[in-house]
Amino acid sequence: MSPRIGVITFPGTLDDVDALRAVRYAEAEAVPLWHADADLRGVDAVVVPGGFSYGDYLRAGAIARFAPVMGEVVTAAAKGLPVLGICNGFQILCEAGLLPGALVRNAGLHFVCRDQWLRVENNTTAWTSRYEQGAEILVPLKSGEGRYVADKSTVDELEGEGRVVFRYVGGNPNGALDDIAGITSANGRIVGLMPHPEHAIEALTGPTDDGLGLFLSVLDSLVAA
Amino acid sequence: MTTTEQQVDTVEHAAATPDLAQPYRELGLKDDEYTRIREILGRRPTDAELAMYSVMWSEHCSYKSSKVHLSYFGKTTTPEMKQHMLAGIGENAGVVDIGDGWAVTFKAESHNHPSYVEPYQGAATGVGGIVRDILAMGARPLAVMDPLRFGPADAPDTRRVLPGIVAGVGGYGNCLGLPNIGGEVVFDKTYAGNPLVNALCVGAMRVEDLHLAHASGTGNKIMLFGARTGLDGIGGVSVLASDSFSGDESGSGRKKLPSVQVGDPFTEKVLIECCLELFREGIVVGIQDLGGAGLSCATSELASAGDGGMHVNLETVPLRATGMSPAEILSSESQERMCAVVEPKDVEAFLRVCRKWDVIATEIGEVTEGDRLVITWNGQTVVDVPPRTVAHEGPVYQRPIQRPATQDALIADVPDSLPRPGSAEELRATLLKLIASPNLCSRKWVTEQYDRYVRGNTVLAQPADSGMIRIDEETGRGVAISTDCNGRYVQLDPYTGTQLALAEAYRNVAATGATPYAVTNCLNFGSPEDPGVMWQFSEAVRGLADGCKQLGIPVTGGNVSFYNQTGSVAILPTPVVGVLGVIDDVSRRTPTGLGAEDGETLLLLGE
Amino acid sequence: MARVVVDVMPKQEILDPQGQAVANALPRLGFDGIASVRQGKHFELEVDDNVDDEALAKIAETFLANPVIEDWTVRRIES
Amino acid sequence: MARVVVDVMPKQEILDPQGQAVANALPRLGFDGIASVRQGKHFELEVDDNVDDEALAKIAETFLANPVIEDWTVRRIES
Ligand SMILES: Nc1ncnc2c1ncn2[C@@H]1O[C@H](COP(=O)(O)OP(=O)(O)O)[C@@H](O)[C@H]1O
Repeated sequence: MSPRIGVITFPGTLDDVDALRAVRYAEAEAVPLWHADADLRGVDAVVVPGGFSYGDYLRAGAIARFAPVMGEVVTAAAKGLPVLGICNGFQILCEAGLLPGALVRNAGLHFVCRDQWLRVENNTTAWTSRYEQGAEILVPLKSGEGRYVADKSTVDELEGEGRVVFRYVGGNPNGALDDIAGITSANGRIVGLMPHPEHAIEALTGPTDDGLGLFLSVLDSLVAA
Repeated sequence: MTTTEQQVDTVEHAAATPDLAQPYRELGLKDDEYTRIREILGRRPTDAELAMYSVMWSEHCSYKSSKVHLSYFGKTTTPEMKQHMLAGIGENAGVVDIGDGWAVTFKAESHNHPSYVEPYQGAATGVGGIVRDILAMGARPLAVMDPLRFGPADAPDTRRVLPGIVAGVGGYGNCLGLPNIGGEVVFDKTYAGNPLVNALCVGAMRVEDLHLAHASGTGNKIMLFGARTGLDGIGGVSVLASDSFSGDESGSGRKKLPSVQVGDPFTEKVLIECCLELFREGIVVGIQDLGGAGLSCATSELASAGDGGMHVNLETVPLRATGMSPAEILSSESQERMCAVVEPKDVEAFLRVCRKWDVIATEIGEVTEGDRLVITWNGQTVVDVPPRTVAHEGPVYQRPIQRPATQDALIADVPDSLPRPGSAEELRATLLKLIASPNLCSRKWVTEQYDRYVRGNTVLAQPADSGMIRIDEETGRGVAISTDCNGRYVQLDPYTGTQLALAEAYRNVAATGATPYAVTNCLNFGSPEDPGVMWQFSEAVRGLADGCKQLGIPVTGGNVSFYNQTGSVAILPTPVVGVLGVIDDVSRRTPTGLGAEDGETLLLLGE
Repeated sequence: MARVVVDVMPKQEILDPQGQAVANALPRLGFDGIASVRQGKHFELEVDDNVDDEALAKIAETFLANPVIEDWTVRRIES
Repeated sequence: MARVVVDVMPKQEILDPQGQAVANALPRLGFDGIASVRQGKHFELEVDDNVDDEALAKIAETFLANPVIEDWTVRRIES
């Protein structure tokens, strides 16, 4: 039986269809999860996709993190469930305290949609094992509040422990500290990133298929477990 | 002070006070139009009726100046051209059968004036409005495009207007999760003080799911759902309160209300998912969006398209402001609202779906026997009209048409006298100047603010000749769309210029590998009361229709925006033409640009 | 140097989707008794002593607020 | 009913590009003497009389502000 990967939909989530498709392309079973149900339906991993949950009106991710399903995600993550937060999903994971720091308005003050080069800085997480350490991948970035910030000690800790997973290369699109595009939890099971690997799973609709590696990686980690 | 019951202008009161002066001119009605309303009703209209007629008989809603010309589209469309057409002009949006069981609907609309007043919100609500049009057909909105026109790039007002409009288009579309797959940015001095914001949306549904909105079946319920109704965009109607009840402070105070609507894309996104679930579950007879004329439009159009009458209890409408009068509720342009017709047995299921999406839903009335639209307010009748006279039988004008006397001089002013580059150096300088000019330089500053990836079906977007999206993931079937218009060509020769716009959009679609299927338009012109503008308009319509006939594809819908002028100076005539094409497998598209592979050969086709 | 605060709020009759989202979320988070929320912007300016009230009013009206849809207040803070 | 104002500001050490953009634009618009601008959020709440200060503090800390990046103040307004 293929592993089951859940994708959460909040009101205002947009990239859930893309995340579900990416899971299918990786040949796992894609399981839709609903924000109002405190139920992960027995999935083996969870993707918190992009979008504008609750319009992102207060702060990106601020309202979504209180959803019933997030309580389950927090509990399961503590037991090692792999969780991937993409864009708004990354913001939600930070608001929920599953990842440190916060994402704030782009330094340029505009929404930015572009194809962005990233360097894979850590290929030992549950979501990046398929990449070579230091590999450069091209995936879409599209966000208005994508600038990663955290206090100095947090950043030092992240850097010291190798928990910066993705770094922007070829220009920092939003003013993120240390060019940070994505980070991971201490145990390497939770990863959050601003760019969109689920939009780079085939050359027809994305700039590359470089993003598929995240979804394939988590399958490896599930099979290995 | 709130509107108390005895202040409300009822039908009874109107019949008893035939001589009461009414501010119809302030509401934009002409003397003879007001007289006709009195004839239709056999009495003076109530405040609420006057509000309804005035907004529905406005140029924007009634097409009173353009109707006689637009009928030419119908006359020139042959049965053969209609072979793929499932719905055409007259519906919320045109629908074509693209094969594999898919129906695609697309339409463009203008939001020019609101975008000048408040660029961000004007543009944002422009996107919101066209998306609801597509949704009302039963389709899932899939992508948007935004043909834009601005004054000179270095004009102070362009600096105010352009960033706001671009941020508004992006802010709303991005938050709705609709990829932006193309558009235009054109600068010309005639658009200073009158920018053009045209928004196009395309959506798809299974052929069998096409829903045309109408209120049929006596006893069926009218459900209002989405945002609450507030004082948005009520500017003109407030004169009713102040003029007829001069003691009413809230009335005169409201006169100053700006007619600005603020969009809430989050509510609209949820409304989209809610509507699609309602369609999927088969619990609606029809859905109508609330557009420019709010409930006036939705109720009269639904009733008019159905086979019975309709009764609406206005006091059940959920409000955002206190003390709103019936006329104000009917005229409110609050965004993100829809109206549905639901069989009584399905009302519970309807409310359940709305609750799931946290969408406010209220039963506001029902389909009745007979043929009247009756609206009551706390038990008193404030509207009792034949709905067709409001929605479909408005005034029709045959405006004077006159080719401008200046046209010959304009045409005679050929570029032969302009200096030409004489040396390689000068040629180089000219080329550099050209590609750096606002009308030719990169549009990246604009397009980078738009999400083109969301939903994962965007096959071509900026930079590309046309946008292309995949509709069917199994078969790879998809559609390509391009919008084009060069207003300077149209000004020189409106007939041929419009055909050039059509030809350009047609070529752009064909160049991607798609087969052109259908045409929509957004006709932006100056004042219809100017015979020269009317000449441009009539020529443009004729040109487009004749061109479509030659190409064998029908115009399935469109939009007319008049009164685009600053003072007495009209904009360049700007009939934006959108062409939709079908490609059976998007993986076989031809991308734009040279040099994708080494050794490509460059061929020039045509003369 | 003086400190000046400018608060900019959506006009009463204008839709405030942000405030509404907050208001709707509060009961779900277990906070009851909040009848309404409106959300606006808060600016803190450090200004030279020679910047007078008129200049501040002008800055607020022409730049910090959008008078078409927003109201604003200007306050000097002693410090 | 009581009126409560919550102001939320980016922490001093966090870059505030919005405030900076305002500060940079002012001289261009002919307004001089503004040394710095910071931009945050301003909330106006209508609350039932039985909502106490503790509840308000909790709403501000856990919801209206993100303590990782923002400071906040809560004020009751007499009205
Ligand atoms: N307002 C806009 N919104 C979205 N896309 C736009 C807009 N303006 C231009 N574009 C896109 O940018 C690309 C280049 O635009 P343009 O230079 O006008 O192209 P062309 O001259 O080939 O029509 C095209 O893909 C076009 O669709």
